[in-house]
Amino acid sequence: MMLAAATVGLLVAMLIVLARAIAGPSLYDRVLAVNSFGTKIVLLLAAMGFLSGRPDFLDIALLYALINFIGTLAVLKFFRYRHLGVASPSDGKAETTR
Amino acid sequence: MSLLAAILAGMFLAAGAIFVLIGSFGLWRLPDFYTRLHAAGITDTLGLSLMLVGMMFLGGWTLVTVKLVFIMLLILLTSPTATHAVANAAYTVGLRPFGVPPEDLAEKDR
Amino acid sequence: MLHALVMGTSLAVFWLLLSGYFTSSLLLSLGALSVVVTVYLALRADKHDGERVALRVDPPLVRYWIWLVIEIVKANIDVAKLILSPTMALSPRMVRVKATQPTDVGVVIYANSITLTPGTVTVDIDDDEFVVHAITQAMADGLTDGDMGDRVTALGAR
Amino acid sequence: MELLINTVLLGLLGITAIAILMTRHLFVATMLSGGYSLTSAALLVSLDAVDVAFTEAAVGAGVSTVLMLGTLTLTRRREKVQKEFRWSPLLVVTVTGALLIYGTVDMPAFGDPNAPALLHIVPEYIAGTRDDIQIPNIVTAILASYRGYDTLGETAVIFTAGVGVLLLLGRRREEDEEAGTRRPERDA
Repeated sequence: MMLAAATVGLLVAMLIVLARAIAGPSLYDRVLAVNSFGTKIVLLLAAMGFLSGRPDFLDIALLYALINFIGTLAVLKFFRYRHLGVASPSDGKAETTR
Repeated sequence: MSLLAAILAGMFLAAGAIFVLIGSFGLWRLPDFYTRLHAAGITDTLGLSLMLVGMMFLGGWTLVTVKLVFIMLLILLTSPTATHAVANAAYTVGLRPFGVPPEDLAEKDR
Repeated sequence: MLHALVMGTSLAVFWLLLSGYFTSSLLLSLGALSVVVTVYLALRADKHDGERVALRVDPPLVRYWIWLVIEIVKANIDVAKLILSPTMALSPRMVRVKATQPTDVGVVIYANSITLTPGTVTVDIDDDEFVVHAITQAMADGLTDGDMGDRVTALGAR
Repeated sequence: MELLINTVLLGLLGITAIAILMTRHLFVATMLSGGYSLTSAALLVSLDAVDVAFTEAAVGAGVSTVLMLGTLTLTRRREKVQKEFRWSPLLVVTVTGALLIYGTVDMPAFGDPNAPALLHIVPEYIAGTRDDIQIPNIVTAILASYRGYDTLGETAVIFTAGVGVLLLLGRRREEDEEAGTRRPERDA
């Protein structure tokens, strides 16, 4: 019962965060929102596993937690160095805030 | 599942969901990127941990609980790194924080 | 050699816990193969960069974790109150905090602890100084009095 | 409950897709499509297609975000604004869409146990997996053993595509090094 209520809460939270991801205004707000969205998806997957009575689905939640982290780091590496290869410090300031 | 475990699970889940909601609400309400970082932190630490602990009570002493512990440790270890990376990227390009007194900022950002 | 053994054992335990297959001989042998390959790759990587980060769990670290969890809960409630209050009395600050930890691991633990606590986020690191964004004046003051830093230093992280 | 989750997730997908269409900023589109992959994988889990969800999470949210970022380093950050409206692409898309929808009319209903695909060989697979292959997961057994050559071919195609992408992206980097420092773009 409480699990269902918590799931509804998660879904509402996801809507709010998605609104922030779309509204921006800066790129960093969007990265933060998508990262936070990912955390909520992990929780939602775990909750869905319990709701359907098959908690084995947690494997996917675990995979998500990993992917979400790696994805965020890749995005930020791209921000700071402008490419995904070897970092060159001179490129760090090329990005403006929007 | 004993009644006590069910009640504990319900309490933890409810508290976690409330914190997740507050964090998301803060992400929407707070005025700028740097303050929103803190709201995202609420979701990532207390909201997430409380909900996962609640699910551990649902799972009982099984491999499910072990996996939940792994998920929790993984997120608690990686989320500060991700948060720092976003904050650092924004700071490096000189995104200006809202409401910070000017003497706090480095020369170039004033 | 000991390093490889410890790593192999913990990987095997990890595999068993995640998969939950304890009986099928085919799956167990495949799991063992993957453990061996992983250890081999990790040892090769060790030779390449020579950096090993050992996992250490001892009473001082556990005590620090418990203290940190309590701090995080307190900070969470403070920030949650701030978000829900109708006026949102923010007084954001950027403060500089000295990291007194002698080792890299200590500095990382300190910086991550600051970030993990809502209300304070490590924004930049110059040598041994952190630039920290705090959401209120009180949070900034709580950080600059150096309690957390002293505790991390006292861990004596190698 | 399940209905509610599915509805909200579908709604999120719709909102994200429209937001991706509306934005002219390619980086924002990349970020949002990462979120889109995460959501659609959650939807696949709730449809019980766990293996597809696994792939969607790893490929959709992980690899393709990185690939799109890699592409963004080679191109501009903003979509070019099309000045005049052109009818021919709209016509092509509409006709193709209509044909696809027409095609689905003949398909069996969603989850129909009497669908032709489920009657012919699947019962044999389900009955045989435990003794023939001795792997607990039927999907894995079908993909890696019964249809092993199929999977090998698919993997070869994906590997080739990956190598191709790496060659394209890698060549650009060497050119950069020859050209020295790059001019910073300010169009973000």
